[in-house]
Amino acid sequence: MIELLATRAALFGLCGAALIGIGIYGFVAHAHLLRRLVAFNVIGSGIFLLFGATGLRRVAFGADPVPQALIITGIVVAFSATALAVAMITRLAMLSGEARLPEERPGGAPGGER
Amino acid sequence: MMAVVFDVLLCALILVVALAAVSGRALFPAVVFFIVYGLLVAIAWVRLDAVDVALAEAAIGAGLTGILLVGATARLRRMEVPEAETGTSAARIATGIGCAMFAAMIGLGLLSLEPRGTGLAPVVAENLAGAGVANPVTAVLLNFRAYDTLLESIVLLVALVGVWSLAEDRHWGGHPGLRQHARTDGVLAAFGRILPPVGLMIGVYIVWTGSKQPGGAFQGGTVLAAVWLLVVMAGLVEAPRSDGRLLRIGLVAGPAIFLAVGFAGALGGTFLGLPAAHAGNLILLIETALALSIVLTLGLLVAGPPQRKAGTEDGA
Amino acid sequence: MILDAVTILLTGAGIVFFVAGTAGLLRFPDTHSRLHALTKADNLGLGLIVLGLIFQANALSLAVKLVLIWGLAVLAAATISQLIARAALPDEIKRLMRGERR
Amino acid sequence: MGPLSGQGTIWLALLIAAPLAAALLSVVSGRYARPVALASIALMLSLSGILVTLVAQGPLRIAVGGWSAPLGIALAADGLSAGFVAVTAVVMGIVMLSALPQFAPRGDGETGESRAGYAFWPLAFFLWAALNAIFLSGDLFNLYVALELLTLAAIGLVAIEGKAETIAAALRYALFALFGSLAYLLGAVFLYAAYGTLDMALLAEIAEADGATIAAGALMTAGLAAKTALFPFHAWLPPAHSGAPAPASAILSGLVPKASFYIAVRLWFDVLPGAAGEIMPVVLGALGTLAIVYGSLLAMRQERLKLIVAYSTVAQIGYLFLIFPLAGGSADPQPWAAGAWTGAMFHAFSHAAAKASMFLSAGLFLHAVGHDRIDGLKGIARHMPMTAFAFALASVTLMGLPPSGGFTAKYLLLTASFAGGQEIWSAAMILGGLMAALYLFRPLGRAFSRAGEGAARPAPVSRLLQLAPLALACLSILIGIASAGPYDFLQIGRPVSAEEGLE
Amino acid sequence: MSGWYFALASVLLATIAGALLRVHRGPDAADRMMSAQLVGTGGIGVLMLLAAASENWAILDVALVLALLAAFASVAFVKAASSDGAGDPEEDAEDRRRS
Repeated sequence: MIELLATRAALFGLCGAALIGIGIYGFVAHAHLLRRLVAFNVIGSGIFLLFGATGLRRVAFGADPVPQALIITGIVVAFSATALAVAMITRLAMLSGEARLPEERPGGAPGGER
Repeated sequence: MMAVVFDVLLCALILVVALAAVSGRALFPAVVFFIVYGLLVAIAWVRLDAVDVALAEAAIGAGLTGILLVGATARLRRMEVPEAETGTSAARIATGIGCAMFAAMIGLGLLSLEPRGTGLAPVVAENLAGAGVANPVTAVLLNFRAYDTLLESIVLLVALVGVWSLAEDRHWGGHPGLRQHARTDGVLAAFGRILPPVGLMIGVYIVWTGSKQPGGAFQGGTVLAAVWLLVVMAGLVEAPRSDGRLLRIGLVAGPAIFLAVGFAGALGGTFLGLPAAHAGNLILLIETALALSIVLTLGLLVAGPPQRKAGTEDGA
Repeated sequence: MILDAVTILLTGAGIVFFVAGTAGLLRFPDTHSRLHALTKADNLGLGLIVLGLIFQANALSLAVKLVLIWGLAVLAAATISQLIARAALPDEIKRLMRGERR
Repeated sequence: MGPLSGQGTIWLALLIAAPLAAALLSVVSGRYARPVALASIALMLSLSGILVTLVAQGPLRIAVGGWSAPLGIALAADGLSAGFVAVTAVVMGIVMLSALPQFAPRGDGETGESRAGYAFWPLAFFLWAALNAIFLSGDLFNLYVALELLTLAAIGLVAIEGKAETIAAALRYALFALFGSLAYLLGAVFLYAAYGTLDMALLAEIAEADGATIAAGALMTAGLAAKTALFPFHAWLPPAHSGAPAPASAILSGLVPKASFYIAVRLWFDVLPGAAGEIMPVVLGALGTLAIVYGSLLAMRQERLKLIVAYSTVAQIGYLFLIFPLAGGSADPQPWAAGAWTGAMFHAFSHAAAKASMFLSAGLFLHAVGHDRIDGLKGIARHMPMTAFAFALASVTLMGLPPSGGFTAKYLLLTASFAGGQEIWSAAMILGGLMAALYLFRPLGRAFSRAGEGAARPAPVSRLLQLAPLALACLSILIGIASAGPYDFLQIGRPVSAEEGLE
Repeated sequence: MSGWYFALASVLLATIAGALLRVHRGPDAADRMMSAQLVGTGGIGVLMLLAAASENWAILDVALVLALLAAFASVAFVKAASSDGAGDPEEDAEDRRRS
């Protein structure tokens, strides 16, 4: 039983690690800010999953409630950031017609040199 | 044995969906995949014996974030914002290899990690009796690490002020979003009438049950916020003006009461200290107020910046 | 024991409906027949699972909760399928959702 | 816990609760921004003063909620944290006072609010609370939440003008900062997985120098560097800091990057002093050097005053990271480490005051001339002698000339680099000082030159407003003149590693 | 019993994978939306089976929340994609009939 729990923890922990990689890929590969935001959330949940899995590592003591509480806090914080970013992206699109940063648009000005 | 098969399948599915969400060419399918992703991650939390987190993920990840992103996608499409990507496939492959290596390093680090000590599970169990609640996760959130939770409720408010400040000057203080409407006797309006009573009950139940079993102010508050948004989308009530005095008081009520209780503790010698005899009641007070503020803040975060003054259709 | 057998039977039958629904989703030729088959199948499948699990629930509140879940899921599916199917999909949605083909 | 802990509780609690309460009040109504701001600033200045006097008698540490670590979260204050809290109070106080006219509640609606006039105050107070929370926190996850609070408030301030450029700048900042948060969080997760606690004092006792710990520290440092805008993560800073209104820029450039730098210092000097190794300090020092050179070069090429000042921040942040190679890199005791550590803190303090002053000055020039191209500054010193003088004083600090705080900082850092036989870093510092003189002379030279023929007459600027940058500039000089006081104060509760160096 | 539940839950996951294939392929708007809906229903089923398997009935609350919120994202899209961005497809259909 305890071995099973440890296997499960390792499995989901690895899944979390892979999600972090997938998320970073999405973050780097896209210029569209909404896509980057989705990728950011994938990285975040990967880290949370990893955290939750490590909470099971000390199997003799059961699931550790502290990581769970911290993850809930983290989820809410990540949502706040996401909501603010979504509002900024839509506003930027309204003002400039683009959902990308100026330097990442084809022919756009490089950052900070304006 | 079947449990292992299930877990492996679940992890594989999560990874495939995450890949689909970040790597596809178009925005809308990516968003749909991301909503599905939230749902699958909620199931993963159940498998990690973290039902409290599963509730939060289901309500926020599969619920509110879905509404938020889908709405934003549709708005961007309406504005005909270009979506074409520029990167070359060689660059993408290189990025992919780099990310895979990074993920592998994290995974190896995790496997090679030798956990020292007992973790905090036994310490939490030991102190649970004086915490005022029976659910250990709620005990951590509202007592042992209440300070984190206080700051977290503030983070929500900061985000809301940030969102509001993106309004146009002339719309300041007005209603967020467009004036929602639906056919009065239509399916949407009917859905918006049938669901809220049930949703209200479920949300309140989840806030209330948090002291004993998985649940709590954040999870329940998120559910209630989503229900509120549904009623707004069904055109049954208007999203409130952002300069309403009552609304503003509701927004700060939770953090303010939390802060007041914490400071009263400081006067007694312990910042955010909850005397064991009253901890249960104080937590109930804080959770109720927090839930109210969370409902309002989350709902308005999704609704977006003020976009029109009373009654006008003046939008984008 | 008998209760367990009933549960196994009902939940198993429920899954069969889910599988059938998915098969229909993947194989039926046109959108509307897919929609129709699918909504029915998964609502029925979920209903059977709920019914099967009720025999395992040792408290009335759990049974009520199970039925409530089923009711909500059916309501959601019905609403969405009506919004899409009955109100003849506006071109706007079609265009928006097919965006990746541009 | 010391005998002071009971007394300390109220003051530490108030330092976080008071700005939060002010922020909540300003969320409820924008109409009372002025009285709320005046009262809160006075209160915060007194509270910070009380903290300084308390810490002067010894470091404080309290267990929030009465739950001691590892279960609960500890608040801790030593000389370093109290120093940062005090500098924050003075800078925030002066900047917010000077922001009162610009962000006055003067809307025409029934609530008497205007958009920016409303949003500035809660954002500024939330930011102040976040800074204090960071400087007083003793828990790595609590730091994460406080850091997010700081970041979101700062993003809001960057975007407050509501123009396409500023929103793009805010989004670019958000991308870097949120990515940085995630890296920091991942590192903290690894530390919890390994040691079962997030309390910094406990971790310091049990952390070992194994691979996972070092990797965790490196991840956290990378995240913090992105938030501090250390080269090569600097791209977000100039547009964000130059696009915001002057008071917001002053806060963003003077204080916000210092918070993430502060956490990095705490992480290596207090929590993981034995795990720094030899490579990490050198890498951070090299990036710092590159930041100095690159930031200064770009500052020389700018034609707009606010951009010069913003690129100068990129350069000045570089000096901060020289603390790592100068105070570490060897297992042997390094007696010069104390000088390097203290020097970097002097730099952080005097740069905070000087940079805030410069942005306020730039804002006043902009107000007077209508734009901030340096060509338009010709002869401005005649019309606004006070502000021009303030800008010159602040420049003295950035160039590191005596008797400024910048001089004390560079003196300490240079001494450490010579004593430690690491002259290469002193070359970077000296070069940086020269380049600062070059890029600051361009606006200064024009300001103090004769006005050209037919130059438009600048709009009048109130004397009272001109006092603010002057006060901040004087503070940056004063830190140098009276450096003995802060020097001794910083040693209170100083970690051993700041005396013997990182290993 | 728990083995049986896990087996069923695994099959359900497989049907979810099938539905995801339809989300990916489309081609029609209705297909994507309804397939996502099926995924939601399947997820609810999985959670109920997991609750029974572990006899941890608190898991039902997660299923309850998912069932409650199942249609919300779709409603948000239908609304945002309606003719004025805030209406409903039924209204639009009526308008079309009238004109």
